[in-house]
Amino acid sequence: MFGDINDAKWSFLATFLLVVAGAAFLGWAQQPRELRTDPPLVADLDRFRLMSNSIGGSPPESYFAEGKPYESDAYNLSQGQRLYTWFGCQSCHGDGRGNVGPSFLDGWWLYGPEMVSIVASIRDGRPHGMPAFRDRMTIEQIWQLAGYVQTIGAYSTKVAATGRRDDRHTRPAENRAPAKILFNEGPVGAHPDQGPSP
Amino acid sequence: MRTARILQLSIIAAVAGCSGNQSALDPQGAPAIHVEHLIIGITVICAAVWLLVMIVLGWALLRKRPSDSSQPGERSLTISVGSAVAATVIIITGLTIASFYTTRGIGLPENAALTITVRGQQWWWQVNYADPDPALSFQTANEIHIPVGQDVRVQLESADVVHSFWVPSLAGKQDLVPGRSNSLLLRAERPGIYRGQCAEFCGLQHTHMAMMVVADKPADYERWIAAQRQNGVMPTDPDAVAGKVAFLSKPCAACHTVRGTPATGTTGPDLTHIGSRKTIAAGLLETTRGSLAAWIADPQTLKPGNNMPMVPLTSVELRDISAYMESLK
Amino acid sequence: MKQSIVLDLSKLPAHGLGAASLTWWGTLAFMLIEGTGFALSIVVYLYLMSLAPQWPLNAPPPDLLPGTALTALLVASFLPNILVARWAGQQNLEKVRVGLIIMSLLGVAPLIVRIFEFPAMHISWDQNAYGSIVWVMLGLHTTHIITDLIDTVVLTCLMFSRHGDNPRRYGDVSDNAMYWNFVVATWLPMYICLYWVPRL
Amino acid sequence: MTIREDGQNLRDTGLGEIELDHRLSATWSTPSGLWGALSSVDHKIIGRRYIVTAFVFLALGGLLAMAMRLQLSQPEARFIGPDRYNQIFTMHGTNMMFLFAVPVMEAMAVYLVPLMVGTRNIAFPRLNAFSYWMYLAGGLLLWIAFAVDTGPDIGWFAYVPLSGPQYAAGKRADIWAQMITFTEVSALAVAVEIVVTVFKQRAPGMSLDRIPLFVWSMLVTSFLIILAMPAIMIASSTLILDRLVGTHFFNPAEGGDVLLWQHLFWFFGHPEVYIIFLPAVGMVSTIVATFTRRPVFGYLAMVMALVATGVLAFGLWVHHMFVAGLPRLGESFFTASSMAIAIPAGLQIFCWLATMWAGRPVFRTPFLFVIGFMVIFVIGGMTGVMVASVPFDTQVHDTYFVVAHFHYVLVGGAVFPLLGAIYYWFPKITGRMMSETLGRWVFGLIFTGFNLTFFPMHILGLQGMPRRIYTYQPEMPWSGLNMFVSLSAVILAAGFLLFFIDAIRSSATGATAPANPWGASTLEWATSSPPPPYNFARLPVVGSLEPLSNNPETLPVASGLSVDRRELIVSSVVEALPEARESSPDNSIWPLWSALATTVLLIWSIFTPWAVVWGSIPVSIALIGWFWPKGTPEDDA
Repeated sequence: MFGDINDAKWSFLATFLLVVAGAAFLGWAQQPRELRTDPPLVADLDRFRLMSNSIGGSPPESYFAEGKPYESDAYNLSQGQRLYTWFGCQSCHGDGRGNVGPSFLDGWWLYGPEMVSIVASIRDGRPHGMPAFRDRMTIEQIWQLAGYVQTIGAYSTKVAATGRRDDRHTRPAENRAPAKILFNEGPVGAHPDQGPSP
Repeated sequence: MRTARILQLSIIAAVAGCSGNQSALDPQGAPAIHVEHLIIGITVICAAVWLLVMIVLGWALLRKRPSDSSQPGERSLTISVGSAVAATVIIITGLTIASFYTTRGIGLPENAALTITVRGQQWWWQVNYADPDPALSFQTANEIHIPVGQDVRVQLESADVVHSFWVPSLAGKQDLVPGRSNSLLLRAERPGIYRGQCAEFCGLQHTHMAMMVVADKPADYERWIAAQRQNGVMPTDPDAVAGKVAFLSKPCAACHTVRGTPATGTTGPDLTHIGSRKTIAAGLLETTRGSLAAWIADPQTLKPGNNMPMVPLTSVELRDISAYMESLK
Repeated sequence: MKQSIVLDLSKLPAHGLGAASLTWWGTLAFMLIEGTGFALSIVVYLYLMSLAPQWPLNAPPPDLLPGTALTALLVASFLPNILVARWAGQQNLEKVRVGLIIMSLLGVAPLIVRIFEFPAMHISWDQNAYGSIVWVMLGLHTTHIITDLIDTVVLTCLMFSRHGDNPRRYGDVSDNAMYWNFVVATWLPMYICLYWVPRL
Repeated sequence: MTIREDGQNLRDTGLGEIELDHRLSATWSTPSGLWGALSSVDHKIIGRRYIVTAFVFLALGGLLAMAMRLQLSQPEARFIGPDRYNQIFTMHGTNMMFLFAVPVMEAMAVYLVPLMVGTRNIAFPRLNAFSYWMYLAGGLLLWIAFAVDTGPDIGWFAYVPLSGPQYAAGKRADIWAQMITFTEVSALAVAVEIVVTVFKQRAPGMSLDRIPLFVWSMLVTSFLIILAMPAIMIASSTLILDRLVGTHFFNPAEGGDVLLWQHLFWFFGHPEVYIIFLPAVGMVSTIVATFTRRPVFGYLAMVMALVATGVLAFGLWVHHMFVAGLPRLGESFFTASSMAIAIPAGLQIFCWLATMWAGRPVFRTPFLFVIGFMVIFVIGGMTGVMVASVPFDTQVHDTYFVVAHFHYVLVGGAVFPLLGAIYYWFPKITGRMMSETLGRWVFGLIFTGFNLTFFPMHILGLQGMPRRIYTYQPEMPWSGLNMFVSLSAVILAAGFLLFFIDAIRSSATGATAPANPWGASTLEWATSSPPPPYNFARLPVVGSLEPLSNNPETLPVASGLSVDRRELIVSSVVEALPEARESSPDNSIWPLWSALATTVLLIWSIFTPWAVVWGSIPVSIALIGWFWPKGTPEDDA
């Protein structure tokens, strides 16, 4: 196999081994999929700062240090997708297009599209019917769900976004930026009155 | 026939000597017993064939060859190979017929008295005992009780991915396929606890997706049914009373049901009678107050990736909730 | 090892044509691969149909016009295609050039009709399994039209270049013609499957 | 057109040996340097690369196996967590099936088939180069993904819905599915090359009944690939579509079906076993003939058995789905067909036994591996008969019994013959002999280690141990045997390590090999070891099934071929009568560019469907560059 016909074969083998070794090193440095978040980090998730108007704010420092896992990590987003079903979000928000509650896909975020304000909405509830989930979900679940909600309303596709669910089809899947598709398909009409602005 | 029986026994002795309650070689139900006979029969025949081939191989390689270079006749070789192929055909046909008859023997009878619906979930088993009267229907998890000596039809469904229901001591396995409904005949000849385990890879915790099948004497079975139909007991022990309050105010109640309380979540296993079950977390741990506390305190260390979150609890709350769980007999 | 020459091949042609050419056999082998793919897609279609309570699923049967027009176009292209193959066999450069231009146009035409075929299905790929298999079958066949069209266009350019007048090129032209026949032939069962099976 | 205008059309007819070698080398050799290596289309160079790469993947896959054995050596071990373990066993299976077993068999064919049929290069040599680059890219994609913790974690069978859009988060499953596309493209390309090489490039006189058994086996294998692999291409593409653009092929709520995946996968997956096993049948036949000093008994029966196995291979797939809940009557039909395939397999075994009995065995290393193959593969065949029975299968399906079964079949049935084949053909490929002493050690270690590792798994399976579990509880009665298996795996690994040491050492310093060190009778031994770039100075003419045994001193050859361009003989399919002096394409860098462009398209299309549109532009450009004539004698004459 290592005959002497061609000198270039060693360079091939060397390149090959180098790539594999380099990749192995990358893997060594890579964080594995986090199935059990450290309790102190989870506790930190509760300590985001919210502006007084309850719209904007900033997440805890550790959230950035971890690389914004609840917005960019596919596993967390898919957990969020499950939580959306498990905690009955459809009963008010439908498939994301709203029902009793507001839509996530019409480009109108009552409290802004930032993670912290979505987390705050879920955790603490909002006026006009949004209940607080503080006692029904853990804070990490709330962040996972918030990441998912943010994804379905996003106007550009996230690489890590979840695919369609094994369920009835009602709108394009999350990884196809449903908000953008539905918006492009036609005007959603005047935004329905969702009560006085906060 | 007698020699075959002795061979069978010696194989069982060699192989099954250390088998526990989850073994195809320790069958306790009619379907599994039929299959075991087939297993032993085919194994004995195949072992004999293999031995024969090996003897021929050794002889072909090591036989003393005549010193002159005369070639053996092609004709005799053709006859030998031809008869070997004919023997293969006969054996294969025999085994196919034997297999076919065993298949008929383990099929579901037309009308089984009892039907239990098992719904596979990542990574636990939801068990439904349906009754025409909804008030008598109930749900439990990871533990199935069946009356001894009765044909039980297990209806198999899946809530998410493909699982496979396998209690080797009672019957062969059958998949739980999303969008389809399968069924399986389960039957135990004598009382006992038979462990089963998911056999189709179903994700992170495929490993820890076990269930217990408890075969009860008919009277015990009736008692168990009656008990399971009850709502969750009202705790009397002060720890457990506090535990119930904590349980209902914490995220626990959003996913779990305890019948007779406001806790009606359906995402996780029904906990109405968790204290009466042999194990928790799909066969992961034996049910004790200590193991309940360990599980509630840190489910992701014991069963990484499962869907139960780590709920932050004070040590007092943890103690109370596990006391409450244990009291739910 | 010593050699003893027992055969003189110097009189053989320097290039095999038809069944004596390697590319002819290679094309045949690729047609077998893709034909298996087409056949499997039809099998998947029929399998899904056998599971469905009604077929098509939540959609009216597809409009016949675009698909039938496309089928007519493809069948019509059969004749010029045969002629191109014949002219290539005669190594007639002028006729082959004309024929290839015609075949290029006849490759573009079904693509235009195909654009109208997708909406004629009255279902999108993400609505249900019926929509998915229908779109995949149309897409699979469209890629074959496009592939052969590109091949035809490149060959047309070649025949106008200095490399054109060469038995090897004529062989390529007739292989390309054979492949187009394959594209036409595979469409016919797909056409029946897509347009007439839902009307059964 | 036979005579070029500039008059340069020198034939080999009157040339002396040295002059001929000089001229042919100038025409056929691969230029030195990196560029030359990247643009080489020599089937020997590409075949060698293929073999080395496949063995590197074997070693990597072996390391994964050792990692799993470490984790399973004791109950509730915590060396590897569930997430990584799932990736590891998925990688092990995927790697061994798609990156080792199929490619290595095709690689042996890429190297050997042209030599064995007496031609100068494989048909479509540029496609051959392209297929190697695709294979390498697919392998790197999978392994780099694994290294960065994005390795697929869905099993090598990737059952939906676990691998579908809802339950397989991230790009892990897409990487698995797209890696399939890479390896299938390369496998299909090689299959086409082999079919056309065998059909049309056989030496004059090599009629169908004079084709060596290895070549027959590769021909049948190639047809299996051509007919089976489209199924997995459709399966993996529809999976990607489900995941990326939301189609509903596998969504039961919208008319899709979960079992559709299993049907498609196993319609490919079962023939896959024979795609791996049939080449090994050819290897065994070749080695048996050489080391028993007589032709294999029952040539016609062997060929018929190969074809019968190939046909039956497509009628068995449902036996992988016996517990999925299909109708029992249909299942019984598949029991019968699965059992029936034991008949051609048995016929082959009996023919080899007859050959050994009638011949005069010489116990060299390659032959030892064949004996090991007989011992192990027959056990695998017997357990195969067992799992073909529906009731039996309901107890052992997805348990360690099946793990044991298919390792007996695949390692015993394919890897043992392959190792024998490496020892056998190593001198031809490298020009050097491997060590006989080390070879015996390698055989002893691998044979012992293999049986001690895998035999106990039968028992573990019957004792109720399912597959694909990352740990088990101490109260289960499995820990003793598992520890035993893990320790035995060390012996097996030591055997493979010794094999790699022997191969690398021998390639540098082994004894120089003569042209025909084993006294074999097929055509590859008629040329020097290693063969010159043009394989044969004059193409051989074949008069019997064993062209070298009739007259070992002199080779009948044909003359009259041009030496100015790469030229070989195209012959008729049945009789192998010469039909044309065909040119064989020159070196080209375009296959590499095409492979790179295709790689970009395929990987990009995991992320957006538009990649198919935009990515196909560079692919088209590269393909046009590939096929556009460059005015060389090969293109235009």
